[in-house]
Amino acid sequence: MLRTVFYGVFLSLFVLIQTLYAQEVFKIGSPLPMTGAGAAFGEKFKKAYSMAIDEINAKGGINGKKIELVIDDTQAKPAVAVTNAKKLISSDKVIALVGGWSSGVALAVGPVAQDNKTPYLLEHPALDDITRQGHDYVFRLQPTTGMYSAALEDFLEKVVYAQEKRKLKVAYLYVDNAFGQGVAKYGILPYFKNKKDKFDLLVSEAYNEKAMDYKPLLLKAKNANPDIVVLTSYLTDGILLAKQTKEVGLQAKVFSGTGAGHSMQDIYEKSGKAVEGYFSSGPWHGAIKSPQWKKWRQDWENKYKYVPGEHEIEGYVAIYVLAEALKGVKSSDIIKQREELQQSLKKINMDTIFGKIKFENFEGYTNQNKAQGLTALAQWQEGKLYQVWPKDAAEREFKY
Amino acid sequence: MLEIKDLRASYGKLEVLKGITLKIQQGEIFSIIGPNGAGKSTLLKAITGLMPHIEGKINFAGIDITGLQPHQIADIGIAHVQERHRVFGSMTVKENLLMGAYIKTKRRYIEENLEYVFALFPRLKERLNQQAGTLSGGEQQMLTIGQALMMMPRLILMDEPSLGLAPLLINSIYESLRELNSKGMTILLVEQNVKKALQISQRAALIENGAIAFEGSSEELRCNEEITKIYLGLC
Amino acid sequence: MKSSKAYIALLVAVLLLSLLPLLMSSEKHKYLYDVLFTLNILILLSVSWNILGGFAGQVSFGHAGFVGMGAYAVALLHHHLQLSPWVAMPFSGITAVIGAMLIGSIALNLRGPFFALSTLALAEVTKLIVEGWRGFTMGTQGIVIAQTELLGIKTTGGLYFIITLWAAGFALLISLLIKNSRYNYYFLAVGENEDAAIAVGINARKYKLYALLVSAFLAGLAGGLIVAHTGFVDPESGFDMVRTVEPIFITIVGGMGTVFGPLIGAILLVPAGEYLRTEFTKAHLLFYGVLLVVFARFMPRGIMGFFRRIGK
Amino acid sequence: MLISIVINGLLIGCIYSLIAVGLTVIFGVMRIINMFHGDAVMLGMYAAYFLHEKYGLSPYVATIVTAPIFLAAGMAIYKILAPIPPKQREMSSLIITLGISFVTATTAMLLWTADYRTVNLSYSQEVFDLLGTRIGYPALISSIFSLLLIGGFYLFMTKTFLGMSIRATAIDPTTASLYGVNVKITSMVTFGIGLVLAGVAGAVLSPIFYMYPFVGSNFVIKAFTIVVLGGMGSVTGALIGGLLLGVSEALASTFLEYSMKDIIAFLIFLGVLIFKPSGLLGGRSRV
Repeated sequence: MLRTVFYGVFLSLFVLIQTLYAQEVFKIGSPLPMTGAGAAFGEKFKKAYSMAIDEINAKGGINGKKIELVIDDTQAKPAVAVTNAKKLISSDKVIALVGGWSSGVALAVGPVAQDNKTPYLLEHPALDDITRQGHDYVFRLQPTTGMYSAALEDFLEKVVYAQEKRKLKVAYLYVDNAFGQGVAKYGILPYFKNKKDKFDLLVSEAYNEKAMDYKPLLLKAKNANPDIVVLTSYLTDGILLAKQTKEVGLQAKVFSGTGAGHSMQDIYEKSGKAVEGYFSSGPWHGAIKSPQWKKWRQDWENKYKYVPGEHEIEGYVAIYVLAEALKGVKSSDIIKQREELQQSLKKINMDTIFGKIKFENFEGYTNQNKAQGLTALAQWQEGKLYQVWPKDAAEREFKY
Repeated sequence: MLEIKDLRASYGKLEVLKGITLKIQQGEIFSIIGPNGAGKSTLLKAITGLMPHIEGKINFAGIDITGLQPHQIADIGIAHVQERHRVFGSMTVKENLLMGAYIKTKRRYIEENLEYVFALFPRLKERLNQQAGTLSGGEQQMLTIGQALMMMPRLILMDEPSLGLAPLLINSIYESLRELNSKGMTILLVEQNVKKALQISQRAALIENGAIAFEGSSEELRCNEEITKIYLGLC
Repeated sequence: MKSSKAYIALLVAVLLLSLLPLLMSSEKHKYLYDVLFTLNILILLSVSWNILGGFAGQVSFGHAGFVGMGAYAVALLHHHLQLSPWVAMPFSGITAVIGAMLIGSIALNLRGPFFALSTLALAEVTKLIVEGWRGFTMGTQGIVIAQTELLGIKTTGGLYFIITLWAAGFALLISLLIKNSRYNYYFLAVGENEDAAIAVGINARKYKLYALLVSAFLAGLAGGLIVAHTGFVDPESGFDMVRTVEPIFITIVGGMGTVFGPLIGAILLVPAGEYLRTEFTKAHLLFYGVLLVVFARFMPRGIMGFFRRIGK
Repeated sequence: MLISIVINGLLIGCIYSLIAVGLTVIFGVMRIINMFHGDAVMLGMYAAYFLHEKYGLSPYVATIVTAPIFLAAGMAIYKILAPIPPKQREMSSLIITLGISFVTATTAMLLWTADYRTVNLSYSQEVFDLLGTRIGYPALISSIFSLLLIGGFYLFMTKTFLGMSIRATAIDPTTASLYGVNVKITSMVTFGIGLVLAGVAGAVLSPIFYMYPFVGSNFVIKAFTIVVLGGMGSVTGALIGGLLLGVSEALASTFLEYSMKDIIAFLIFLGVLIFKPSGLLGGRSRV
C-alpha cells in the first residue's frame, strides 16, 4: 500500500515536472516606443504581435511551447533601447528580439543582439545601414529605405513621362531624420540625378518633423511650378503638409509620398481628405489578391476596428516568421536555442501574406530580404488606399 | 492712535527690536531718530506686517493689528512709505497712483484724491504718462507720498524721506509733510536727518540698539545732552 | 565626515565595487551591469551639474549640449579617423571644455534665469549645427560606432561598468577637492550674491568660468562614455534634453550644493526609474512624475538637507 | 511671394505669441519656470477636440467652457508650489511642474490613447485671398482670435485693478502688499490666468495643428525663446517676440535651407541675450 502511494506520488511528480517543462515558453522581446511621440506606433506593433501570438498559441504553440511577448519602453531613444535590449536578453531571457520602430533604435540594438548572439528580426526600421553592418544575427524582412521609392520611379518613367513626353519638373520634400535621409540618399536623390534627361529636380529640401508651419516651404515649391511633388513624411508632418498644400494652392500632376505617413489610414481622415488622389510608394500592404491576406484584413478590422497598413502587416508577419524558425529549436539551453533559431532563420524560405521571405547576403547587405514584389505604388481613392502599380499587383486602375 | 507695547522682532537669531513701547497721538508728527542699524526701519516693518516673527502688541485705533498680513493692515488705514522711494518702475505715474487706490473702498474717491495729490505735487501731473522709473529721485519720493495719500490712510509711516535727495528737494518734501500734518494727518517719521526731523515733529524718540533711549517732545530731544554729543549741538 | 575620511571612503567604495564582477558574472547579469552603467553615468552627470549649479550657483539648462559635444567628439574621431573610442575618450571632455569656453563667452555675462535659458539656447544651437552640417557630422542620419576592446573590456560589455565607476568616482573626487579648497568660498560668494562678491574683490567671472569648464569636462566625458556604450549617436539622442533634466532631478532630490547629494539622488532615482519602466511599460512616467512632485514639494533642500535638518 | 511669406509668418507668429503670453505672465510674477505649460496647451487641444466631436462646438467657442477649468487647475497647482521657501522655489518649481507634466501626459495617453488627432471644421479647406496670398480660414480665424485675446489681455493688465496688481506684484511684491494687494491670492490667480491662456492657445491651435498626449514638449522651448526674447513678464514683448520669430522663421526657411530655420530663431534669441539681456522691451513686467 505504502509502496503504491509512494509510486503514485513519484509518478505524479514526474508528470508534473514534465508538464512544467513542457509549459515552458518561448519569450520574444520587443523594444518599442510606448510613451513619447512614437507611442502611437508602438501601440500598432503591440497589437500586430499580440494578434499573431494569440493565433499561434490558440493552435497549441510551437513544439508544444507557447509564445510570450515582453515589451520594454524605449521612448524611441537609442540609448534607452540598449538597456531595453540587455534587460530583455539577460534578465527576461528572451530567445529573440523583434521590432524597434525607428532606425536609430535598430542601429543601437543591432550590435547588442550580435554581441549576445540573440537573433534580432526587423520588420519596420528601414535605414539601409542597419543590415549593412555585417551582423549575422540581425535579420530584416521588409525593404530598405533605398527600395521604398522603386515602384514610384517605375511609374513616373513608364506612365507619367511616357504620356507627357517632356522634361518634368520635380519638387522633393523629406523629413530630416534617419528615415527621411535614408529614402533621399539611397532612393530619390540618386534616381533623379541619373534621370536628368527626363526629370528636373528643382526643389529638394529636408524639413523638421516638429515644425508647426510648412507654408514657406510649400510656397517655395509652388514657386518652382512643379509637375511632380514627392514627399517623404511621417504622419503628423504628412497631415500638415497635405492641409497646407491645399491652403497655399500648390498644384501638380502627381503628388506622391514614400510610404510611412502617407500609407496610413490616419492621414486620410486627419488631413480632412486632403490626400485624396495622392500616391504612396513603399512597402506594400501584402499580397492583396491572396485569400489569406483578405481573411487577415477582415480579422484585423473585426478585432481592432480599423484598416491595417504596412506597420500592422509587418508586425504580424514578423511573428509568423519567428514562429516558423522556432520549429527548428530543439534544445533547452537558452544560449543554444538562440543559435538554433539563428540557423533556422537563415534557412527560412516561406510565403506569407507580406510576400516571400528569404534572408540573403548581397551587395554588402547581410540577412536582408530582397525587395522584389514588396514595394508597390498605392493611391488614395475615395478614402481608401489601393495598390495601383506595378500592374500585376494592382487592385484598381490609377487615376492620373 | 497707535499703541505699541513691548515689541520684539528678529531676523533669524539676530534680535533687532528688543521691547519697544510707544504711543502715537492722533494728528501729530512723531519722529524716530537714531543711528544706522538701530532698528528704525524694522520698527516700521514690524508695524505693517513685513517682519515674519514679532512679539508684543500693536494696537491701532482700538484694533489689535499684531501679526496681521501687510494687505490687511493697509485695509485698516496705515500707509507705509518705504525708504529709497520704491515705485513700480515700469508702470506709469498714473498707474502707480492708481495702485495706491487699490483698496476697494477707496476706489470711489480716485478723482478727488488725484486732484489732492496734484495740488500738493504739481510735477506729478506733468509726468502722468511717464514711466515711474524714469523720474528723478525727488519726483519718485513725491510719487510714493502721492500713492500713500491715494490710500486715504489714517496714519502714514514715512521711512527716511530725505535719503539720497538734494537739500532743496528735501525742503520741499518736508514742506508737503508739514502741510499734510496741518490738515490733520498723523505721521510716524523715521529719519537719519535728525535736524529736519526734530524741526517738523511735535514729539520724538531716539532708538539705539533696538531699544528706546529717550522719548519726549522734539524740543527736549534737540537740547538733550546725549544727543547733542552725537549729533553736534542742535540746540 | 572629516574630509580625509571622505577621501578614503570614496577610494575604498570605488575599489570594492570594482571587484563586483568577481562575485557576480558580468556575462550572466548583463542587465544589472547595464543599470549600474546608467547609474554611474548619471552620478557623473549630476556631479557635473552640481558643481556649476549647486556650488557656483549658476543653474544650467544646457548640459545636454556638453554631453552631445562629448558624444560627437568620440563618434567623429571614430568615423573620420577610425580612432578607437578608448583613444578618443579624453577628447570628449576636452571638446566640451572648448565648447564651454565659447558658450561661456556669451552666457557668463548673464545672470539667474537668463544664464539658464541662454545655456538652453546654446545647447540647441549646437545641436542644430550638428544637424545641419551633414557633410561632416552625417546630420540626422547619425553615426554608428563599432564596439572595441581594451584589456578584455568591451565598451558594450558588462565590465565597462568599471570604467564608468571610476569616472563617477573621479567626478566625486573633484567635487570633494573643490568643497575642501578655497574655491568653495569663492563659488559660494559668487553664487549667493554676485555683486557683493565683486564688491569685495572676487573676480566673479573667472570663478564662474572655472566652474563651467570643470562641469563641462565631466559632462562631455559622460557623453563620450555613453556613445561608446550605445554604439550609435544622432543629434536627437546625442543632445537629448533628458541629459539636462535628469541630473537636475537627481541633484535636487539628493541635495543641491552638497558633495554627496548627487550620489544619493542617483542611487535612489535610477533604480526607481528602471523599476517603474519595466514594471509599468506605459504608465511609468506617471509614477515617476508623482515621485518628483512629492520629493520637490516636501524636501525642497533634497535628502541631504532633510537629514541635516533632522540631525539638528 | 515675399508678401505671402511675411503674411504667413505673421499668422503663425500670432499663435506663438499666445502660447508665450501665459508663460511670460507666470514667469514674470512668480519666477516660476512652468514646464507644465506645453501640457496645458495639449489639454486645451483635447478639450476643444472632444467638445467639437461630441457637441459640435466650435473650438473658439469651446474656450468659454474650458477657461474656468484651467483657472481652477492653475490655482490648484499654485497651492502645491506656494509653501516652498522662496530660495528653493525656482528650482523646485521647475521639477514639480515637470513632474506634473509627466503625470498629465501619461494620464492623457492612458485615457485617450497615443493616437494623433486633428479637428477638421466644415470650412477647413476654404481659402481667403489677402493681397494675393491664399490663407485658409482656420489659420486666419485662429490668428485673429489670438490677436484679439492678446489685445484683450493687454487691456486687462493695464486698465483693471486686478491686472495692475498682477504687474505690481511682479515688480515688487512687498510694496504691492503695502497698498493692500494680497500677494498670495494674486499669484494664485495669475497662475490660473496663465494656464487659461495656455488652454485657449490649445483650442486655437486645434484646427490647424495635430495633437497627441506628448505634443506639449513641442511648444515649451519655443515659448521660452519668445519669453526671453520679448522680456520676461511683458505682454507686448511676447506679442512682438512671437511675431518676430514667426516672420524670421518664414523668411529663413524660404531664403536659406529649411533646416537652418531653427538656427535663425536661436541666433536672434542669442543676439538679444547678448545685447539686451532684459529682452526687447526692457525691464520685467512692463506690459
